[in-house]
This record gives sequence, structure tokens and C-alpha cells, in this order.
Amino acid sequence: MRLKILYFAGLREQIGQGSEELDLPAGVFDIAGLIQFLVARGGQWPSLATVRNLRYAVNQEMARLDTPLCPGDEVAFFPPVTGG
Amino acid sequence: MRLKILYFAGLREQIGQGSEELDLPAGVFDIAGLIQFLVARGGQWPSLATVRNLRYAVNQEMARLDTPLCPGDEVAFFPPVTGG
Amino acid sequence: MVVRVQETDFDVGTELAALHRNDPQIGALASFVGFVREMNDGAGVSEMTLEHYPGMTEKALAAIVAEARQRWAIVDALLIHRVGRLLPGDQIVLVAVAGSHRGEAFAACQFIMDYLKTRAPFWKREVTADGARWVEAHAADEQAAERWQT
Amino acid sequence: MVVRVQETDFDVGTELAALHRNDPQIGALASFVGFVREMNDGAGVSEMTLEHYPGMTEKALAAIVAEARQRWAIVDALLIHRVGRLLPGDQIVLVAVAGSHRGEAFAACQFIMDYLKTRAPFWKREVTADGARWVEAHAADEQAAERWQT
Repeated sequence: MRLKILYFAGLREQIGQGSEELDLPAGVFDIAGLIQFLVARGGQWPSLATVRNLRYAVNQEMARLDTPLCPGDEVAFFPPVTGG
Repeated sequence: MRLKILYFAGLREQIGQGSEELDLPAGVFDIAGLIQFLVARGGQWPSLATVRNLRYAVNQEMARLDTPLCPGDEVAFFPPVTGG
Repeated sequence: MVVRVQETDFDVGTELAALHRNDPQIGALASFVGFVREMNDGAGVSEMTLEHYPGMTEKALAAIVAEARQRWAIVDALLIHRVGRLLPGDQIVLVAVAGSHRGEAFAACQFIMDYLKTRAPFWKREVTADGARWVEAHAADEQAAERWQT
Repeated sequence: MVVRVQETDFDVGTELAALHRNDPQIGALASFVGFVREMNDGAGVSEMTLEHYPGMTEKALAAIVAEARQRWAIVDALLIHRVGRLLPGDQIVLVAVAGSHRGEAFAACQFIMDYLKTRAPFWKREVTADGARWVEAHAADEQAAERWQT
């Protein structure tokens, strides 16, 4: 299943890139699984597990760890928001 | 004791005048006494006793029935306020 | 602190800019504008006259704003209230509060409006199809003011 | 209902007038302007950059305003949020709510600000004497948003 992943703000800087496209292996079907898969890549990716209060959105809607993923989804990871 | 009395809004219309100066007889020393004295004049003055939620100010500060009066005071009577 | 009672209209953008005056400690500016509505208490309003108690009005408004500044850590506040003849759509009142943070600015702005509604000597006289009438005070306004007395 | 995300500044007076547009059913216009402060979390700020998530930002803001319109009987609402590089004293955000009565207008305006602070994808990056830093989210903002969940 192919996804687009976006990273924002401090997390984008820690990861070292703002976006990527990737093919998920079978068995990854929600946000929790996606985080596990990304962290297992090592390098900068364990940041996803250590950032405080990580937030995630699927197709531009706030999501939860058990939000399911579908082919073509746009998934975003970011720290708590600070606008306004 | 000489006082200046002011009437505002609907009460001014009921009383038929916006202000007057008057000499209080001995024995009238607070707002309650002044109302009693004015109502006893008859004519339009009993309006003071019948208006709903009559408000009073002494020297431009909100007052109570037992607020004392001194010579030269400016006393105002009016209905509940409706600005803003 | 600015408190004004006037017959003339005011320009909200100009007044807010004067309150903010580029003070970089201000992070929040809460404001409120009240207008004459064409419908009030179930009747169409063609015009309105605001009567007040000259002298006491200014004192009462200044006391309300001063109390807001005592209760909340705000930087500055502004209150303009019109008197005289007004038409539906006309501006009646502007309250604006500048502060470091939005919580204090919002609270102080609402407090000033709630106290103004119940403690400043203004009276509205409306002209409707049935003739002129003095606007009745609303219990809801009294309740709104009372919630600040804790 | 107007929701805008833009780099350019906005004129508060012009925006409020456009929201009011002389609609005589509007009796109350509550508004809020947020500014860049020169001091934040104990450090002097020389400039700030607001990053956002294009696409999601507009959707999130529209959803917040729509929810405010569902919760309160208001006539219209406006939300403008800037992105990009800003300096102390610059305007960041404008929220304005027009309604018949002040209680609803104030509540909806605060609700929109509180939800925007915790649910719209904006991130502030400040430059201080010690270098650049991402602004940390505050627990107080989360608490301010939670009080609307009753």
C-alpha cells in the first residue's frame, strides 16, 4: 500500500525531510503500525517515538493511533500546534 | 437642607420635569425619607413609589435607601439602566 | 485608559489601532461593538434615542474600567459610548481591552460590557410602529453582571 | 463565513465592516486580534515564522467556525490567520463573530480562538538572542479548549 507522509515543524527538522512516499509492507494497517514501521528504519526515525505528544492526521483530518490507513492516504506527523 | 433632585428617562416623563431644587424639612436625612417626602406631595410624585426597581444616586454615585443626605447633595432618581 | 461619551460615530479600526499603538508587550486585543438592531423585544425599531446622566456617566464608566484593570493583568482599555439619536445598524458602544494574553483580555472586555449594561446611567428610548417606548431592563443582563461577583 | 490563511497583513476595521455589512439584525460584534509579542516564555523575540499545513489548515479552520455556528445562534463569523515571517507588534490572527446578542458573540469568538490554538495546524518558530526555537504548546491552551467540551 502506497502512502504519502508529511512531517512538520520541529519534527520535520529532526527527520530531515518534509515529505516522502513509501510502500507499506503487509500487516501495517493503522497509524500505530505505521509509526512502528518508520521507527524500525532507524536513523532519524526513532524521533517519532520520542517527540512529546506526537500528533497525526490522515487525509488532513486529526487521527488516532487506531485510525486505519488506505492506499493513497496522506498521513502527516507533527508536534502539538502553536498558532493563534 | 437644600438639595438638587434629578429625574431621568421614563421617570422624568412621569414626573413631568427633569430637575428641581428643594428644601427638605427637618427629619428627612436619607433616600428613604426623601422618597417618602416627595411621594407625600401627591400629584405625579407617587410615581416614585410605583416605578419598578427604582434606582437612586447621590452625588453621581449609586446609593441605597439608607444613604445619608447632606446639604447641597445632588440626588438622582431613575429606572434600571439600559445602555450598551 | 480612554473613556468617552459622545454623539458622534467612531471608527473601530482607528480606535483599536490607537489602543494597540504598536506596543510589543500586547499579544491580545479583545473588543466588542454594540449596534442598534431593527428588531428588539418583538417589535420593529425605526430609531432610538440614548439618554444619559452627564457627569455620572463618565464617572461610572471610568470606575468600571478601573475595576477591570484591578481584576485582570491587562495593558490598557478603551470604552466609547454614544448618546442621542441613532438608527438601526448604527454603532452604540465600543469596548476594547489590550493585554499580554487572550484569557485576561476576553474576560475584562466581557466584564466591562456586563457592568456597563447594569451600572452605567444610559436609557434607551425606541420608536416602533406602536409609538415610542422606553426599553425595559432585562433580567439576563443583571444575571450576566452578577456572575462576576464571586 | 470567511476563513483566510495569508502571508499579507489585514486591516481590522475593513474586515469588521465587511462582516457587519450594515445588517440590522446584528446587535453584537465580538472580535479578537492576536499579535507577536517581543517577550515570550521569558526570552526576547526578534522575529517569528509561522509554518502551517496547507490544505489541512483551511479545512481545520472552516470546521472550527462551522462548529461555532452550530453551537451558538450567531449571524456570521470571520477568521483570518497569517503565515510566514512576522515581527513583534505584527498582527497574527483575527477572529470576529457577529450575532444578535453579546453572550453568543463573545462565547463563539472565544471558542474559535481556543480551538484554533489547539486544533489548527500552525507552528511558531521564534528567533531569540539564543537562536531559533519552536514554540512549545502550553497546557493552559489545552485546558482553555477543554472547557468547551461539556
